[in-house]
Amino acid sequence: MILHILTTAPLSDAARQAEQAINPGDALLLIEEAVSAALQPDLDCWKQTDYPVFLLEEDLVARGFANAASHHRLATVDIEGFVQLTEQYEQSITWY
Amino acid sequence: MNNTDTPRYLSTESNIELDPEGYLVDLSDWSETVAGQLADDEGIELTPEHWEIINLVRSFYARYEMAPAMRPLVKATQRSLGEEKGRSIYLMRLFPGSTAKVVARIAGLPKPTNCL
Amino acid sequence: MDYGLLVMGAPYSQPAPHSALRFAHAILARGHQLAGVFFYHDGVHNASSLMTPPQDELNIREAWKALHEQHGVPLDVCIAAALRRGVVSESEAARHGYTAFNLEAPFELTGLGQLLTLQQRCQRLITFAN
Amino acid sequence: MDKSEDLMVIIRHAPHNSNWLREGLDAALVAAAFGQSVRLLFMGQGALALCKEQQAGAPGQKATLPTIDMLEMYEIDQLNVPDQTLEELNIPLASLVNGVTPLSESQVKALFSQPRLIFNF
Repeated sequence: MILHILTTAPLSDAARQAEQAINPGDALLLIEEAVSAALQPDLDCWKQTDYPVFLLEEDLVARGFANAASHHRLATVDIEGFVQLTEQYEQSITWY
Repeated sequence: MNNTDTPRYLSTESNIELDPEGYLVDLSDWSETVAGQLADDEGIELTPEHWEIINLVRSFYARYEMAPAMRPLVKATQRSLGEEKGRSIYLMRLFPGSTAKVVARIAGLPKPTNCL
Repeated sequence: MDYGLLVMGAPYSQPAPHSALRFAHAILARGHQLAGVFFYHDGVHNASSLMTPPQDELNIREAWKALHEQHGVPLDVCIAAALRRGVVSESEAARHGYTAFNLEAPFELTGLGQLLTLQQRCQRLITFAN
Repeated sequence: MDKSEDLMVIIRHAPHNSNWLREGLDAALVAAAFGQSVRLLFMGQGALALCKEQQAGAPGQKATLPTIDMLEMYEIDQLNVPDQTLEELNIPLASLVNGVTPLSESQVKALFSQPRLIFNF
């Protein structure tokens, strides 16, 4: 089981490559620029049910998207939650 | 790792500059004579068996633009000189020490960047 | 658990070093070990002693150094990537005949093999890159 | 872990745009030189590293092709490209170097479904 960490905008090359690699049971964590996905509740990644998707809270807050994320009921983790995800998933891959 | 006491020139009468690890600064300075002097410096007397390997490494570099690490050096030797010579023990006997680095130095190639 | 970090973004250009530092403190806070940080690609700029941000901004090199001092975390910098980009230790500067250098302890220049060793030693290797 | 294949290195950046490609390949070469068995997966722009007609770049910028040709000397013979990448970039398999194996969508996912060490460049 892999934790995929995406650091770039939702429609970037890296985002599409992560999508090619992700398997049911994996998880996707959006950090840095990727948290702008919070503004787009219609993105495919929010609609699928194969794997959980999380937004990094600190990066959302910094960019002013925290309200958008809670309004759309998107799952967030803080930095400690990020560490917990890496405890839970044996492997991680960063897509940038 | 520090080799700051290495001479900056290949010999007192030549103006061939070496970097502090003993590699040629200007790769076009290389000649068979220079190779012999570089080998002296390593305490190696070049025999036809050494030259087989030196030539092989130079053509490896001409083709791939990189000096080989040990594993591909063994493979290249195996391919052109056969199973008998294509073994790391044979190469290490010819060029003791960090074999891949020593061969690259005598053959006038840049230091293998992916050695360590 | 033993963690390793691979940092491949440059400070003040990219968010990766900031994210990595925040993550490093979070894993230590949860009682894990940080076995090492490896700087590769543009991440080698994290080691520059000459970085001089304004006083009211975090000095990222100092932040890494503090992590080393407080938790003994090794800070390894890929030598090939660093030399190409002008990040040079005192002994490398002497070796190349330069009058200046900008990489000092606790940062260490080392080969890429060190990254493989770190990866094998750790249960988790987390990459920060942009 | 499958010892017969220790490491997968993903290459996603094109030649001549950044140093990602060269430094990614360096990581693969070092691992192979250390005796690890390495698979390369070229995704997106990274697939352009396999174009057989590529040349050296701006002055002093080395070509990638000699390094790609050298991979077999390091026993790196698993070169994979997703079908999807070939379609998106509109590059026929025939324009790439020999020895590249294209992978279907599910084959790509399968590469990620078993535990293995991965570097992503």
